[in-house]
This record gives sequence, structure tokens and C-alpha cells, in this order.
Amino acid sequence: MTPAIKNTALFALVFGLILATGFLQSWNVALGILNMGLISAIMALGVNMQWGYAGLFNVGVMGFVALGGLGVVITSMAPVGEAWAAGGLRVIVALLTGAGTIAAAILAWKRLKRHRGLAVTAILVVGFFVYRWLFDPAVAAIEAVNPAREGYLGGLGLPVLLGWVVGGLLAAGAAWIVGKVALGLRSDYLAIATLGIAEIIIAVLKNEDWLSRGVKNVIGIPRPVPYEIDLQNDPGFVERAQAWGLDPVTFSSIAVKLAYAGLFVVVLLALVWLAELALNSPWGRMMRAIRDNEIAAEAMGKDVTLRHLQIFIIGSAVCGLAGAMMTTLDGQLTPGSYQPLRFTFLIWVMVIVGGSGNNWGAVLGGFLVWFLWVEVEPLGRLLMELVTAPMPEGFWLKDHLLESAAHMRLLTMGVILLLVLRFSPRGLIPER
Amino acid sequence: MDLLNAIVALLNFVIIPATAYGAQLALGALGVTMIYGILRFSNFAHGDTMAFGTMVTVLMTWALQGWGVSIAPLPTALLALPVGIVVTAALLLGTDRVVYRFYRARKAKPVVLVIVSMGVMFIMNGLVRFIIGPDDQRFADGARFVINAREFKQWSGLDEGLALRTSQAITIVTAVIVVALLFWFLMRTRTGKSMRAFSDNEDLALLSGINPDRVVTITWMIVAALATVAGVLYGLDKSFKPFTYFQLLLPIFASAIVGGLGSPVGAIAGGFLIAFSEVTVTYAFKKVAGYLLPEALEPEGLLQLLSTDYKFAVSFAILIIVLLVRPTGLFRGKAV
Amino acid sequence: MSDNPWAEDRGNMDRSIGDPEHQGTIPARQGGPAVPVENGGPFLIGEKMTGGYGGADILHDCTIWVEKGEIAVIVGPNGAGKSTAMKAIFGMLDLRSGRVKLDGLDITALTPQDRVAHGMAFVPQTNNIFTSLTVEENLEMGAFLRRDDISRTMEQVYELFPILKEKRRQPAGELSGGQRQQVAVGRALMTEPQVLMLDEPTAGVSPIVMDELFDRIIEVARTGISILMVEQNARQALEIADRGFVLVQGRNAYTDTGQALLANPEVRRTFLGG
Amino acid sequence: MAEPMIRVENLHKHFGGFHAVDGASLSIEKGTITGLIGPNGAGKTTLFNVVAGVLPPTSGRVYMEGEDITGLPPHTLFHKGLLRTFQIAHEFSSLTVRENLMVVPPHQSGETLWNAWFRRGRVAAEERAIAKKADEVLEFLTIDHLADEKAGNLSGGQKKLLELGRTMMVDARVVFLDEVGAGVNRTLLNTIGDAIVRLNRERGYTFCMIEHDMDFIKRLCDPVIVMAEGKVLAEGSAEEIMSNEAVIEAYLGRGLRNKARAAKAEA
Amino acid sequence: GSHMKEVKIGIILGFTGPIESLTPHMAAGAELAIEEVNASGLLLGGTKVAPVRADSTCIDAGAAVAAAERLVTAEGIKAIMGADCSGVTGAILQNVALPNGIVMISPSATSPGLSHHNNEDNGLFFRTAPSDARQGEVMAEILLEQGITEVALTYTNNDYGKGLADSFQAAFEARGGKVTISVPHEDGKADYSAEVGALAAAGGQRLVVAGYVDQGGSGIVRAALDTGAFDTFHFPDGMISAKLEENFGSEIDGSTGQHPGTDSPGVARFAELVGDKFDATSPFTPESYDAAALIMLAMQAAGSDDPNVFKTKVMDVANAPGEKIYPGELDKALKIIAEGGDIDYVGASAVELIGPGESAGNYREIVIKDGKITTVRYR
Ligand SMILES: Nc1ncnc2c1ncn2[C@@H]1O[C@H](COP(=O)(O)OP(=O)(O)OP(=O)(O)O)[C@@H](O)[C@H]1O
Ligand SMILES: Nc1ncnc2c1ncn2[C@@H]1O[C@H](COP(=O)(O)OP(=O)(O)OP(=O)(O)O)[C@@H](O)[C@H]1O
Ligand SMILES: CC(C)C[C@H](N)C(=O)O
Ligand SMILES: [Mg+2]
Ligand SMILES: [Mg+2]
Repeated sequence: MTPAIKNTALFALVFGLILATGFLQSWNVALGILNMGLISAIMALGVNMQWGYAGLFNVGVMGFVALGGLGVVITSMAPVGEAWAAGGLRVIVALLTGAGTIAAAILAWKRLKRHRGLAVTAILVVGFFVYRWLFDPAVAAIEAVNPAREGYLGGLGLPVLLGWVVGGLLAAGAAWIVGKVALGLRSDYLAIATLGIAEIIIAVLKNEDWLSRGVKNVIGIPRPVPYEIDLQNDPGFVERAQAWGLDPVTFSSIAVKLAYAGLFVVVLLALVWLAELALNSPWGRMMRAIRDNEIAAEAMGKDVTLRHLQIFIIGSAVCGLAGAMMTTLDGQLTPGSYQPLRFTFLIWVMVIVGGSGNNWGAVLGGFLVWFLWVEVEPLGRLLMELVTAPMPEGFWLKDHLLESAAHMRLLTMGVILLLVLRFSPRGLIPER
Repeated sequence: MDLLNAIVALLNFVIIPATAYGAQLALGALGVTMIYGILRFSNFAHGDTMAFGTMVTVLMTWALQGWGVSIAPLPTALLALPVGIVVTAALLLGTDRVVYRFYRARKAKPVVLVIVSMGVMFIMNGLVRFIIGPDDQRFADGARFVINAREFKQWSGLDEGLALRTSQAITIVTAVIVVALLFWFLMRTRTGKSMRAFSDNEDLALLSGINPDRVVTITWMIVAALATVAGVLYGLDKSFKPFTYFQLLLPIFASAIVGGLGSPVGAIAGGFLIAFSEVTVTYAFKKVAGYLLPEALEPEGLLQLLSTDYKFAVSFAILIIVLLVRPTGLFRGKAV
Repeated sequence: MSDNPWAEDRGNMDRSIGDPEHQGTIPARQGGPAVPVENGGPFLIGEKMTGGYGGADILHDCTIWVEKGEIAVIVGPNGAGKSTAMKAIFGMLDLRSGRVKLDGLDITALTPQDRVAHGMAFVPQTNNIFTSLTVEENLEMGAFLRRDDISRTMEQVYELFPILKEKRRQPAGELSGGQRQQVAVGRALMTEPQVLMLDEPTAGVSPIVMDELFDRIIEVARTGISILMVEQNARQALEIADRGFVLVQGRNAYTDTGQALLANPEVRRTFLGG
Repeated sequence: MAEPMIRVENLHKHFGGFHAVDGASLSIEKGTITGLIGPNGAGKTTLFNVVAGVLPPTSGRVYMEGEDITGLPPHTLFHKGLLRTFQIAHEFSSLTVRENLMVVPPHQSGETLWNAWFRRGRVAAEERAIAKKADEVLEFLTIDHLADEKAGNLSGGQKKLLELGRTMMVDARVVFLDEVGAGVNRTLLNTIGDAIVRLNRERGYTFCMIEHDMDFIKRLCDPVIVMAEGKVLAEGSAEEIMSNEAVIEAYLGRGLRNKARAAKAEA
Repeated sequence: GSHMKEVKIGIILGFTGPIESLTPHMAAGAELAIEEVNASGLLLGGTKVAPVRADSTCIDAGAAVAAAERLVTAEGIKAIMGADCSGVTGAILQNVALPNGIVMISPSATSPGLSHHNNEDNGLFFRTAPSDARQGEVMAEILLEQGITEVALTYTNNDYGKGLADSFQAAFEARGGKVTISVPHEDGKADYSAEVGALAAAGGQRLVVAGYVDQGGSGIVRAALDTGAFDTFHFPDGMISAKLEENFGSEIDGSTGQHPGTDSPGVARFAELVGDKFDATSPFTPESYDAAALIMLAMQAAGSDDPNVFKTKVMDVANAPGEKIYPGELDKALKIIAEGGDIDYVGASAVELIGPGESAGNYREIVIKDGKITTVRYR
């Protein structure tokens, strides 16, 4: 079996699984899996760029995904005029002051020869107090504006698709900062740095209400596709549905999901195309050279740190883009739901299972693992029902097993990861 | 000015909690650092190993309580601890046998082992939830306090109370004993020295006749003991919930790295550094300052450096600062 | 590039997750028993060894031996397989064919640890001390398999290398190159070996210490211990050698007494720099 | 007098307490092939590493044509025309031999993502030119039959050739060669020697090479610098060096001292 | 009829998660109403109602949406009794109920953010619990009436906690009280010493804990008691349950609190009806009974189980005019409606749906006495 045939077969298998879900469960569920599968594939693609191309170990995927979501909110939500009036400008000035303080401190550290510790401390302390003096009242004022429904600055009221770009850019910006710090350390401590930064990003999203309502969540984010209700109320649509013998309500939600799927497919294919082009260009050759031997690459005139930074930023931006897409699909930003197991480690499972270093592998891993993540729960329940069928009703073990079936999910993911690492360590679609 | 009240307030809200928390972190970080030093990878499953060990201990404690066994005023869990350690050690050795050994034999790169440990993390995570469920479990019993805040107030006549929970006292005492034992073992015994040798230079250890399998086995057993003890102490002091243990991973890793990965002394120092900075940076010093300063100068604000929302950002900030100044960690870990 | 898909790190340099530097390189082997064979033949011999590191063979029918109490020296160009031959004799790589015999036993199947127990000691070319352990602990580790009182042997080592006694509480990593080399040899002697194998013991050592080391090696040999060593300082080594092996590309090129090899103009020209 | 190509001033490099380079000062004049010899562990490779920017010096300065280049990163030095090869071959193991060479030329437009995506015509043209050059180099080094082999699968000697080949992909000004000859078959070594001489004469490369093979040194190098214990021990023509007492003592040697021989005789 | 029709109603509550000690009673309450209707056999000419449970987890929006989606698309439910916590309720509403046109009546989601004016919810969403905008005011009144003017405040860091804390702080300060510090706490962390340290330093006569009893809320109380930082507390709805008594007993004597509840005759009847099958006084249990009842009564009034039809009838059956209906009288109500009469459902929680389709808000004020939750009065 040539690799091409094998890979096609693998993709066919995954789509077969999704189709089977459509026939056996419902098309809504199947399309739901497909859509999140597409998003997962993009996330996996982002991580794969960092890990597969450059060996950068990013365990902060969650943070970049969340920043993507933030991008959508600040782009597409309607601005809250009252909040802007109450303290919008002041917050902006405060943030600029904060950024300026840090820049000044770094500059002082680099330029000054003597007393630089003292100077930097002084700059930071003074800057901090000025910042707080500007920031705190503004935030209080903004958050006081109708806190139940608003209490934040809102967004720019721009089309939500623009939010995807902004989401990617936000993630890229954060990656630039992390990369500057972590990739600059003498030994590379990227893993722990990303682990920490992801938690901090989530903490910021949870607690800075003026920005995105914090834990009060932003709901009702505009959509790039029509609302089901509007479709259901559109006589033309209902007519067509009925002409095809379909229930307009079901058909409307399927139509919306299909529209999302279309958008996502376009993004995914564009990304894969760009990634493949890059990988097969002199740029990709250089990246592989750096991955093989940093010291030699450096001696051959390649700026390894800069390239690492570049790929780290690009990969994170892709994760951010995926996060923005996910937030759009959900129609809401709920910082409380970002968990590392789901948004960092699961993505890693996708990359490793799919095949690191290979874009198609990452995509396959995204689809396959997401499918399993969703379907293992009902399957696990089924399994448990089978196992416990002979047990008497009300027997404690039976109840316990049925109750715990939900936790089969994590277990299964672990087992799959270990099996792949053992028997196909380069993943299902290995790097060429 | 009221020095006594200030000291008591500080003790009660900063020093005692931070010491107990620091001891728990240090024990966790010791486990991480042992695996890093000897098996040469960062074990992402360590938090869940702690959860597993604690879970076994909790189940055993319940059983003992059911049989009416008790060592009041000490918590029954202490009695159940050895069982927890043994079962956890068995689990870890089993895991090593079916999972890690394969990669070790193939000289897999550490990063591969890290990814493998992610898989193990998922499995243990599921396993613990499968057995005991995802919820809070209380298993502490015995006397709650060594020093009770209310009684202390009455006894001392101070405005501030001082509380020392039994679990905190046990935590600190146990941590001291465990650490002393560990260091005695590593520095003085033949086996301990052979483990240090293995950690230092695997090939040469082999050439000296040190049996690597034995070193690995003993390492897992020590790790099981450290993880279970750390987990149970944490659970006694706070409560047992599998998810919290997973979340402990960040501060534990931060401790181990700050101290210098692979260095046991570093792990301990790192644990206390992280714990104390987390608590002090987010503590509102208003009250303490109020006792110390003359009335006219009494502060208006809370004197809180950072709101508690960002408390674990502190571990991270400390980590970065230390690494920028000393890339090998406080105690010169292995990463050069 | 390795053919081992598990040993790929994709260039990852992240020190917070792994410690590749201190990772061992000796592959784990399934050990077997030592088998008695017909007596006679040299005390230690690696016979017609063929093998390598998994890829192409490095050694081709290479034979190396040493008699009891003798000094045997292996010389040859870089990459000839000298270190590989030593590793093969010590069981640190799998031979495709050939065997290793020690004192009437076929020990081909033994693991390196088991060979230590059978009286062999090895000092690798590099990384041959425990840098974070004190000098004394280094020596103790040498005697790891011994159950008897090691203090006498330790005294002997200190007598041999007095500087080590002075520094015995110091971490070995803080010692100079020459001193480290002494620690390495001392560690090996602590096993009370019958055969001592040294891979370039004088590398990175100043000439004075080098002479010193050669002296010690002769003294050790006089106590009845066989010595098998690789040397880049080929001339000096051959001067004290009872036997010399010249390896070229994994094959025996010349085998003779040390003096004879030194006298051989061909050998002088090609390998000893004229 | 013109500025030397490379001038090293009182260079120290310490690893912990260990002084690998301990106050070395030396100059490499333009247009020479300078030999650097010395016992194992004398600090030659470390000196190379410091000059090439791989390691930061503990103290001391390095100048290139009068310009202070101390502590500049290797990729910057590369662009200034300072190249080096490695004692232990540092090939890009998962790239083919040709790709290994094609990586080298600086300022390739295809190394920018934008061009890789949107100016593919230009990149492709450039690639053809580079590939052609790479093939020429491979032919010169007599390993053109291996062009599509993964570099990881080359033999030790072939990897050394590849290292040398990389320096031929660009217009270097000064090239540091760390034991190119080690592990290379003698006839091939002669070819390499010829190549070095040709690059030196025709293209004006300055070379500094570490080598243990005195024949090779004698044939190519003038002057020769001897290092020992982190310091420069002697400098001069190959003949001078080989008759220098201190060098014989520290490096070339003249056999064992009497004590050892006497001991042996006794036994 | 010979062929029984069946209509399914989803019961989506957090059976696992931070309020898992409340939800069994809530679900039982809803199912009690369903049993009652089924027993009467009067709904839509003998249609049977089948409850289908699903787990909202209370906090994980993704899981909750998936569960709801499954119930709607695979099980074919016509209405949702739920969800419980505000965050997941909003998520299910937006992503499942609205697109699929499913009626949703929540018994306990109290976030002010869920009050939909302008028909944003397409008339599909109702709640039998009042908005926390109201609870905040009531809480402020209760405290001030007891002469408490300075409190420290901690809340669970989610939309419920934050929303309630905001509305309480605003109301309390508007009435002249002072909140010395407002500290969020994350659920599921085991260590709250930093939070309690800050709360203690800020001080206050009482500590207001707007958290969950099965989660960080209890952790905070524990730590505050242990360190002697506070002895008395004030608890809003998420904290009040049997678990609170069990956890702390008389250690928190003198603490106060409130949760949605009434002393209408309905409560007593409900308790009677429940007997000892489950805890009828557990928070949101009456509301759950009422939510389920309202769904079925609206179906009856509309004569259809099509959500888009019966959604318009919910307000009608809940409010005057009409005959007052109490727990245990669902059969009577069904009969009246079938005969073309009008009802005013009062139920167990004195249902009165105002403006955006939510309960006007009656509260039960409690105090902890001898380790027991005891009613002070209703307001
Ligand atoms: N671990 C290894 N894996 C694969 N190949 C190896 C390994 N170690 C050495 N080699 C290869 O085996 C060959 C012989 O190496 P060996 O170390 O035996 O040479 P040597 O004669 O000792 O040289 P030197 O004088 O430089 O020490 C070399 O080509 C080398 O590249
Ligand atoms: N990274 C390092 N850390 C510690 N010590 C080092 C390091 N690199 C080199 N050394 C030590 O510095 C000394 C000089 O090494 P170097 O490689 O420069 O020697 P050399 O002259 O090139 O020898 P050779 O001829 O064997 O190549 C050696 O003793 C070596 O052990
Ligand atoms: C059950 C209740 C504690 C739920 C809470 N009122 C909320 O809206 O989240
Ligand atoms: Mg060698
Ligand atoms: Mg060298």
C-alpha cells in the first residue's frame, strides 16, 4: 500500500465515521462534529507548525485559543457608547502608560551601565502607580454601566469575520511576548512559560470585566451566517424545505451548520495550502535544517532565535484563528470553560496521533480525535450498559459503572495516544 | 503600635498557611525533580499520581473508619497512608513496566517520554474519576486544631486569633521527616548514592555495575511515596478533589524549575519560595500596618500588591525572573 | 539520522521538560549467562568481532586480546573503531558475529554490569566520572558490586593518586582534567578488576600527568591486572605495551609487540606521524 | 601593516572552574593558511567556538579586520564572511546532501514566507541556480552520486567533505576548519588539501585549520600556531615548530621519560 | 385512546458539578409534576409525558450544549425544564433552544443578564426564579435591617457569583452600607488561604459568600472559621442547602441568608404532596415543580405540544385572571383548561411571571440556629 493510498483511506475512514453518525444518530450531531473537527484540525495545524517544524513545545495552546475568542468579541460586538464615555479613553491611556513603562524599563536595562537595577525598579514602581491611578477609576466607571447586560467597552461593531483576523493577531502578539522572553532564556524554558502564560491569559479574561465581561460571559456574538429563526421565518426557505420534504426547523439548523462548515473548510484549505507551500520552499528547508541542527544552522548564517520566534508566532496565530472561529460558532465567549485538558492536551493528542511534521497528519488527527472525544461518551455508556447488563438492578457496582461512563473519555484518549506512540511513533500519517 | 497583634496576624494569615502550602509544594516538586533527575523527563502525570495515591488513601481511610479504627486525635488517614503508598507504587511500577520501559530500552528522547506521560496523565485522570468520581471528598477526622483561634484570643487577650490546624502541623512535621529521610537515603546509603550516580552519568553507572532497573524501580517507589504523602497532606489540609491535583501541576513545576530541575534541595527551596510569594504578594497588609503604624498614618487602602485573582501569576513571574538571572535555577539543576 | 522513530526529538531543546544531556547511550540488552569453554587461549579476547551501532558495521572481524598482567594497546586513526572495539569487548553493543572470552568463559552474552562482576573494569574516553559526586563517592561507586571491606583498596588508590586523597570531599566536577582522569582510573581500580580497560586515558591530560599516568598504569599491570587501552599518544603507549593492535576501518591492520610496531617503518609513517 | 584577518587578544574561556582557553593571543593574517595544533584539550576547538560566536568569551576580544566581533552570534559572523566547519560533523541529517548545500547561501528570497507564497517564479529561478552550484560543489568533492542521499546516512569522511562543501557555497573571507582531515581517507585528504589551496589562491579565502596530521600541516600551513593548556605555546613555520623544544615536550613528544621505561624494564 | 401519544420534556440540570447536592431534589420536583399530570391522563387527550434527564454540569457550557442538542435532535424533546446555572442556561438558550424553537423554563437561573426584553429570546425563555438584581437588593435590606453596615464580600468567579455580587454591592452601597473588599474565588481550588487572608485584612462585620455550597463557597467558610477571620456569614441561594448544615453545623450559628421562596399556601401543600420522597424545602425544588407544571399547562392551553405554539400560553396560565391552582391540583387545572376556562397558576412558589417572563421574586430569609437552617420570614 503506497502512502498516498493509505492516507486517502485514513481520511475516508474518518469521514465515513462522521457519515455513519449522520445516519445512525442525527445529521445535526454529525455536522456538529464536522464543524468542531474542522476547528480542531486548524488548532492541530498550528501546534504542528511549532512542534513538527521546529520542535517548540507549546503547552499553552489554551491561552492562544482564548485570545482568538477575545478578538472576536472586541471586533464584532456593538460598542457600548456609555462605557466608552465613562472611561474608555482613560483605560486606553492607562494601558499605553503600562506598555510605555515596561518599554522604558527594558530600554533602561539595555542602555544604562550603572545603577540600572535601581533605575529599572524606580521606573517600574512609578509606572505601576501611575498606571493604577489611571486604570482603576476608569475600570470602575466602565463596569458600573449596566453591569447585568454590559459593563464593558463592547467591541468595534465590525463584521465578525474580521474578528477572526484580529483573534489571530492577538494570539500572535501574545506569542511574540512569550517568545521574546522564553526563547531568549539561555536554556529553553518554553514549555513552562507557555503553561503559565495560558493560565494567566485565562485569568485576565476571567477578571477584566471591562474588556470582555469576564466571567459574566459575552453572549449573542454576531454570526457570519443567518440565524435559524430567520430562516424559519423566511417563507421562501420554508417553502424550499417543504418542497424537499424536510422539516423547516431541522433543515434550518442543518443549513446553518453547513454554512459554517463551508467557511471553515475554506479557511482550513487555505491554511493547509499555505503551510504546504511554505514547507516545500527554501523556507521549509531552512526550518528543517534548524530543527536538525541548530548549531550548524546558526553557523550557516541562519538566525535560529528569530526563526523560532517566527514559527512560534505563526503557529500561535493559527491557534488564535481557530479559537476565534470556535467562539463565533459558539456565539459566546465563556472564559470559565477553558480547561487545559481540553484545549491544550487534547490538541497535542491530535498532533501526535495524526503525525507531527505532516500537515495532513495534523488535520487527520484533528478530525479523528475530535470524533472520538465526542463519540466515546455515548459509546462508553453503551459499553457499560453491556457490561452491567447481567448485574442485578440497584447493585452498587452497576450504578457506579454507569455513572462513571463519562470518564471513559479521558481514559480512551490516553490509551489511544499511548498506542499510537508505541506502534506508530511518527503518527498515522508520518512526515515524509 | 501593637507589635504582638501584628505578629500574630502575620503568623495566622501568612506564615502558617504559606509554610504548610510550601511543604506540600516541596514534596510534590521533589517527586517531579526525582523523575527528572533519574528518568530525565518532566512527568506531566505527577499531579494525577498524587490524586491516585490520595484516592487510595481516602478509600482506605473510609474502610478504617468503617471498622471503627482510629488514632484520634490524629487523622485516621495517617494510618491508611502506607496502604496508599504501596498501591500507588504498584501502579507506578506497573505503568513503568507496560509503558515507560519500552521507551527507555529504545533510548527514546526525553521529550517523547514527556508526551508519553501526557498519555499516562489522561489515563490516570480518567481512572481516578472512574473510581472515586470527580467530586470533593472529605476524609479528615480527629482533632481539627492544635491551636484554636477563638481559644487563643481568650487565652492571650489579643485582638488577633492564631489558628494552627492539626493538618497544618502534621504537614509540616511530616514534610520535615520525609525530607530528612530522603536526604539521609540519598546522601548516606549505598542505594541512594547509586541513584545519584545514575542521575549524574547513566553510562558510567552501568559500568560500575549499578543495575539501572533497580534504580528505576526504587525511583518509582520513592516517587510514589512522595506523591502520596504530598497528596494526602494536601487533601487533609484542604480537601480531596481530583481536578485540584491536576491544577497543582503548574506551581509544582514552577517550584522544581525555580529550584533547579534535578536538584532535591532546589525543589524544597522552590516550593517554599513559590508558596510564600503567592501568599505574601496577594495578602492585604492593611491590618498588619494598622497595628504597626501610629494611628495618624493608618493606611486607607488595603495595601495589597496584587489582587488574589492573579495569585498563581506570581509563581510564573517568580519563575521567569529567576530563570533570567540564573538560567539553571537557584540550585544549579541539570540544565546547563 | 537514526532509524529509531522513538529517539526523535524534532530538535527540541526545551530544558524544562527533559534532560537529554545526561541520558545514557548504552543500549539495554537482554543479558545471558557466561558459558565455560575450552581452556587455553589468551586471558581476555574479543574474537573476530563484527558489529556496530545498528546501522552499518563498524567492526569487521576484529580480534583483540590481552594476557594476564600484560599491557595491550590499540592504536589507529580517528573513527577506526577503537572505542567501538572496546565497547564490544565490554558488552556495550551487540555483536553480529564473533565472541568475547574471559578466563575460560564465553562472556559474549553478559551485560556490562555482569562483566563488572566478572572482574572487568572500563574507563570510557569521555564522561568517565560522576561530576556531582565527591571524589570519595566516585571511588565508592567503583566498588558498588563489592560486598567486602573497601577501605583497603581505597587506601591503595589514594596511595597511587595522592592528590585525590587531598580532594576527597570535593565534587569531582571541580577537578582539573588530569585529576579527573585519575579519579576515573581510581574508580575503575576500586572494583579490584582482573582486566582494566582504558579508552584514551591520557586525552586532555598535560604531558607531565600523562607520563605520571603511564607510570601508574605500569604499576597497576605489575600487580597482575591485565590492561587493555586505546591511545592516541601512540608512541608512548606502544613503548610500554607488551602488545599493540593497529586498527584501520574496523579491521586489524597490524598486530605485534609494542616494540616491533614501533620499529615497523610502515606503521611509523602512517600512524605515528613519521 | 595591514590589519590581520582575525586577531584574538588575551582570550579567556572558562567552564566553571576549568580554564579551557586561558589568555590566548594570536593573529591570522590575510591570505594565509594558518595551522593550529596542540594536544587534546588544549582549547583549540573552544577557541574556534569563541571566535565563531558559538560560545561567549569569559574575557578578551576578537577582531576581524580591525572590527570588534566579540560575542556576535554565528549567523551574523557568517554574513561577514566568517565560516567554520565542525570537528564532529554537524550535518542536517534529515536533509539530502544537495539540500544541505542549498541551505547555505544567505539572503535567499525563498526564505521569506511572503516570497515562498506569492513570488514562486522568482524563488524557483533562484533555486535552480543554487541547485546548479550545489551540484558543482558535489562534483568537485567527488560525492555527486550521493546528492539525493539523506546526509545522515553518509560515512564519517563523507560528512567531513560535506562540511567543507558548505564553505564553498558562498564567498567566504575566512574559514575555520576543525580537523577536516580526521577520519578522511588519505587520497581524499590530498584532494581536500588541493581544494583548500585552490580556494586560498584563486578565491582568496583565508584559512585557519586545526589538524593533528603533521604531514598535512607541513604541506599546507604557514604559519603554524601551537596551543597548550589554553595558551599559545609557539608560532612559526612548520619546520620551526617541529624542532621547538617546548612543542616537542607538550605536543609532539619524544617518547616516555626514563622513569617509565626503567619501571617497565624492571618488571 | 388505544394508541398512547407521548411527549418528551428534557430535565437539564447539573447532576454533577458545583450544585450537585441541590439538583436531585430539583429533578424530583419536576418529575413529581409530570407524574401528577400523567396520572390524571387529561393532558391533550391522554398524552403521556416522559421526562428525559441530562447533565448540564452547571459550569461547562460546551458539555451542556452538547447534552441539550442531543435531547432535542436525537430524543425529540419539546421543552426543557432547566437549565440550572445561569451560564449554561444562556448557552443552551442561544445555541439549542432558539435555533430549534424549544421552550425553556429554568427554575433557578438567576443571573440578571438573562432578563430578555425586546423579544431577543423569541418568546421561548422563562424562569420561575427571580433575577439576582432583586436578590441583591433583598440581601442588602436584610443585612442593613440587622444593623450590619460593613461586610466583606466573596463570590464564586462565574456569571452567577459576579452578577449577584455586583448587584448586591450596588444596592448595599446605595443604602449606605460599605463593602470593605470584594474578592472572587475560583471553584475547585482547594486552597483559599490567600483569599481569606485578604478578606480578613479588609475586615467587616460579616462575610457575604456568594458561592456554591458544594464548591469553593464551603472552602472559604471553612478557612474563615479555622483562622478565626469571621464567625458569622451571610448566604445567598447557592449556599443554602442541607449540605451547609452538614458541613458546619452550629459553627456558623447566627449566620443569615436568603433564597427565592414563598410562604404562600402552595409551599405547605407542596411539602405535603412530597412527603418524605425528597426534600421539598431544598432551594429551587418548588420552582422546579412549577416550571414543569407550567410547561404542561401551557401545552394544554394551546392544545398543542408544538413549542412555537404553546410558548405564547405560558404567561397566560401563570398569571391572573383565572382560578388559582396549587400543587396537587394539576388535574383540576387541566380540566378547567380543557373546558375552555382560565387558570392562574400559583404553584409551590407563588408563580407570578413579570415583564421578560421571570418570577417577580419572593424570598425566604433564614438564620442558622443550633446548626439548623430556620426560617425568619418571607419577603
Ligand atoms: N553511538 C554511535 N552510533 C553510531 N555510530 C557511532 C557511534 N559511536 C561511534 N560511531 C561511529 O563508529 C565509527 C567508529 O567510532 P569509534 O568511536 O570506535 O572510533 P575511534 O577509533 O575510537 O576514534 P577516536 O580515535 O576518534 O576515538 C565512527 O565512524 C563513528 O562515527
Ligand atoms: N561546554 C564545555 N563545558 C565544560 N568543559 C568544556 C566544554 N567544552 C570544552 N570543555 C573542556 O575544555 C577543554 C578544551 O577543549 P577543546 O575541545 O577546546 O580542546 P581541543 O584543543 O579542541 O582538543 P582536541 O584536539 O581533542 O579536539 C577540554 O578539557 C574540554 O573538556
Ligand atoms: C442553583 C443556583 C445556585 C444557580 C444560581 N442561581 C445561578 O444562576 O447560577
Ligand atoms: Mg575513541
Ligand atoms: Mg577539538
